[in-house]
Amino acid sequence: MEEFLTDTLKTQEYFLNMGPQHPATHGVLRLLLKLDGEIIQNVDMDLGYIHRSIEKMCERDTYKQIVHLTDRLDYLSSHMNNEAVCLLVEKALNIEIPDRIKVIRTLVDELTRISSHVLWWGVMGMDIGALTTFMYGFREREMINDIFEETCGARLTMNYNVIGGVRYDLHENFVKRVKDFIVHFKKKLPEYDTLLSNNVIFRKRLEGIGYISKEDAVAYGLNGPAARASGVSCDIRKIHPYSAYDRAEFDEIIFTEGDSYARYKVRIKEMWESLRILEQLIDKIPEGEHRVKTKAVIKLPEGDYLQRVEAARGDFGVYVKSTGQKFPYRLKLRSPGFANLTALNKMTKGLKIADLVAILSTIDIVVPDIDR
Amino acid sequence: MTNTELKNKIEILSENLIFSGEDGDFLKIEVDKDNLKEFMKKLRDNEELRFDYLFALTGIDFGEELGVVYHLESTKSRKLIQITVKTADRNNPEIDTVHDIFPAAFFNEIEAHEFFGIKFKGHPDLKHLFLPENWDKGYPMRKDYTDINMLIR
Amino acid sequence: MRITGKYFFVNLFTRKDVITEQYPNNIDTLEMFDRFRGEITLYHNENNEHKCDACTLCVSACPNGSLEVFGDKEPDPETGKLIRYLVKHIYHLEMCTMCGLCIEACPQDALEWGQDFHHVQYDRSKLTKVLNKPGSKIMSKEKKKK
Amino acid sequence: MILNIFTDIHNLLLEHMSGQAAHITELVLIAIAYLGIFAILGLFLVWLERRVAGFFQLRLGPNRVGPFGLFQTIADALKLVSKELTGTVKADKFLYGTAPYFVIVTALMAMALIPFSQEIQAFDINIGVFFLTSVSSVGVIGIFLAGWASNNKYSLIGGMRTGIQMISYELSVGMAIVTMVVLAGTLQISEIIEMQKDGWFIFKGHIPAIIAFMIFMIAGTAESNRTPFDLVEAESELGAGFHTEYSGMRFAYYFLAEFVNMFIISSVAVVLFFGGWLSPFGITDGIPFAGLFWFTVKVIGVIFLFMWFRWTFPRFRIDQLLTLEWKYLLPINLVNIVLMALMVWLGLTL
Repeated sequence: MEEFLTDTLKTQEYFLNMGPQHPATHGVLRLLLKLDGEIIQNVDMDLGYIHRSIEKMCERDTYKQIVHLTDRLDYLSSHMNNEAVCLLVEKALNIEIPDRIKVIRTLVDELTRISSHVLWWGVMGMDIGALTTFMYGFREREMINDIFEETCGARLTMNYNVIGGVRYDLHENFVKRVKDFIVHFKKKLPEYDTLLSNNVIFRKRLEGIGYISKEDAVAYGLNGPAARASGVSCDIRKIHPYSAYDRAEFDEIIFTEGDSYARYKVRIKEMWESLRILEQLIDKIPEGEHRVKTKAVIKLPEGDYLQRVEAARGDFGVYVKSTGQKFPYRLKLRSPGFANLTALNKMTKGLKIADLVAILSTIDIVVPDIDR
Repeated sequence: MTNTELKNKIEILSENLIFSGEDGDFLKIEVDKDNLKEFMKKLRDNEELRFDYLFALTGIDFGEELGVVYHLESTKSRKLIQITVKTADRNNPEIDTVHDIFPAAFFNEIEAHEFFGIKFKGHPDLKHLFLPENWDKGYPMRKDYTDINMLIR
Repeated sequence: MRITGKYFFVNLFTRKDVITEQYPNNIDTLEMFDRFRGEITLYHNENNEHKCDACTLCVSACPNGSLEVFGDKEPDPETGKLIRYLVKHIYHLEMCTMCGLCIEACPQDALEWGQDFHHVQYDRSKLTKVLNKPGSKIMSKEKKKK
Repeated sequence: MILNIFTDIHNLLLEHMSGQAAHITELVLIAIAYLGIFAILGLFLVWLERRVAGFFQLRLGPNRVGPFGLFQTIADALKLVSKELTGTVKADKFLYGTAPYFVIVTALMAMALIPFSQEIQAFDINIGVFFLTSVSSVGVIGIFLAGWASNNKYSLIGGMRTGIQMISYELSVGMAIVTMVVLAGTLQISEIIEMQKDGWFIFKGHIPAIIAFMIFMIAGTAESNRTPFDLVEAESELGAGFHTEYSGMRFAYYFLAEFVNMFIISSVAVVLFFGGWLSPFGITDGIPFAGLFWFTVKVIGVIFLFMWFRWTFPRFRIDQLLTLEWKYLLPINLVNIVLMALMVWLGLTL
């Protein structure tokens, strides 16, 4: 019977151009799918639809001016991206950073991480077909955005970090608002589980789909929650602690299943961990100044510098080659999304279009981050 | 493991290695472009070192010569090293591909190719990824590339 | 179904959990936070005086050239030295990324954030603004200190 | 009373023209009335869906145009009517143009059988339920043609998915209806409702009826292509599925037909399980228009259930969809029919 079917029923492979305008590609990502019916044979990608060449722009900008450009990479973890540049310059110039700045940075980091994950959760539900999650995710995100707006002056591209500190001191309402948020979010997170995580259809859609082994995850350079779902320990906050992460107690979430559901669970658990960090640090903000005076013109000594931070999507890195001028000679932005996207072809082979959409949203791509 | 110890372990893997930055954050190694592929393979497969995570692959225009900087991390010891490889030929720069050693390098090499014009020998698909498919105005990230639309200060 | 049902009935009867804002209708009651970065403004006091002395430090600090400052020089009535004064402070809102470097660079604290966010225009050229109001003058040094 | 209006019109027409002509005129009048109901119903349901979705999603939904935003959908419909009908050059023009009418005509035909109240039912045929299922299964051709004729790969995938899905789930809908027909012993809709005077079928047929109702709801959701079975459209995967290339009024036909189909499925559920236009315990017997009221209330209740499904559940994958139908629903259904037959035979119904 099997032979009969394969002999007589010939199927023709065809190409489907998914994107650049497509609801599931989270922006202007273009995927070229080679399909047999609904089954994916190969995924090829074409990028660059919103490439702004930030790396080239950085080569003509002073270090102070670079900071705000990194907002525009992964706009959902803009604070972490800023922080990477600031930490790099501070390390290169040996600027001593007071504890208060470190704690503020860490607090805002974790709030950013939660807001990014919450948005991801909403969009994840949308991609799978549960449209309501989007608004529920935005409810929490709105609270965080309000905190940011009050303290930093903007909601998305916050540009709060400056070299040598943060732009403004914490707003007087900050601590109270964050505490309110923690109480609120602790009530709402279990709702996320009942609504989506424990839903039979949802689990059936994700479990065992998009498997990637630990070895492959390392080889493809997967990072962030996507890699941790495969059992790779890669949390920069733990491995190379920066800012105030060394004084907070938290666990690195590691799952070993390596499928889409594990990637989903990692992010949900990470929100709990972020809450833990917030709870520990919110009462212990040291007194002091919010900004260290730096020189008007910052020149890095000649050499190579690298700074990594754990952005919401993973291992974000800035590599600077300096020749001693006030502009970097070469600045490379290592984006987590780009590395995660390279493994897409490996993950989706032999699965269906619907699975591709689910996987694409579990690796949580942000296209400006990939296109840079 | 300090950088000096690491240096001693890496030294024996290949010839013509130039080390620097022992007292810095990470060890910097400059490798001959003919030895690159072999050296990378050894770095990955060496039981003690296990530099198996390609953190970043950066194309650089050094002015006179073009080069690629690899940042490798070991998932075992969590040490980071920087490997630089240079080629003096600006018109036809060729460097061995490492995408068969680190699959992560596949798209990064395409990126370095289209922005710097570095040809990766053995790479199967050096297409235009970021730039338009009919792009023929040179390599935009090179230092000698000029664009009238670019804001110069 | 439990969760969505709960929210449905709560919202049906009380509208308690409704999180959206009725945007164009509530435009009069919307209040932005003090630090909100809406646009860059040049501070003018009640006598139509500003603090800018056209030093153009903000122009050099701007990463994308969204500020243009035109100044001129005239002799000081008392000492006779040539003193710069501001003729036109042009602000291209369409190019501004709200990075705030100009405000930090300003030695006179002449620039500050405006909270207006309603920038919608049909024509891009209308986003180019002249920041100094017509007929405005520079403040005297004593006033600046306050 | 309302019956009097109908007879009055009938007599009026007979006074002025011959019997044949009067008959045809009446048919035309009924057709126009149903077209009106169709349009109003579609627009109202679209509004209801958006409003309900709004409350589910912590929003308000349309609330600007008219009281409670009731005229929002009318404004949208006007926009759609005034829009240009665009199409692709490589589409099969004839099929591309005809496809929407398949969907809308079948929906209209099925509407004829809906008993809005004791008096208002256009076409009370003695094979009513059977006719309804057969007519509504023609609708799939329209969607399938749309997917094929658009000459778009997304549409094609959407169309193919429809074919698979509708054919599979028609079986379950049919089987669930058959279960209830076993209990009723008739196919005529008015008779089915009359039989429920002493108790709705969902109570009369207790266990098998409840099972049949659940299956009917699941399969009915699939029939009307709504989440969690909206693989046909699946906007996050296929853009808009089979109607990707449709615009203006042609798109509106699909849109309205989808909602009217939902109404039809709900009506069938109400007729088969909840006693149609009958009031609970006969509390409003004898009051004119009461039937219409109860019917509407019940149908909106079932429609609300559909909406609740839609705004809660994620979407299935195509293979899971088929597994659910062929491995679970169909066997349960078959057993259920036997169970129901046994119950009717042994007289275990309440």
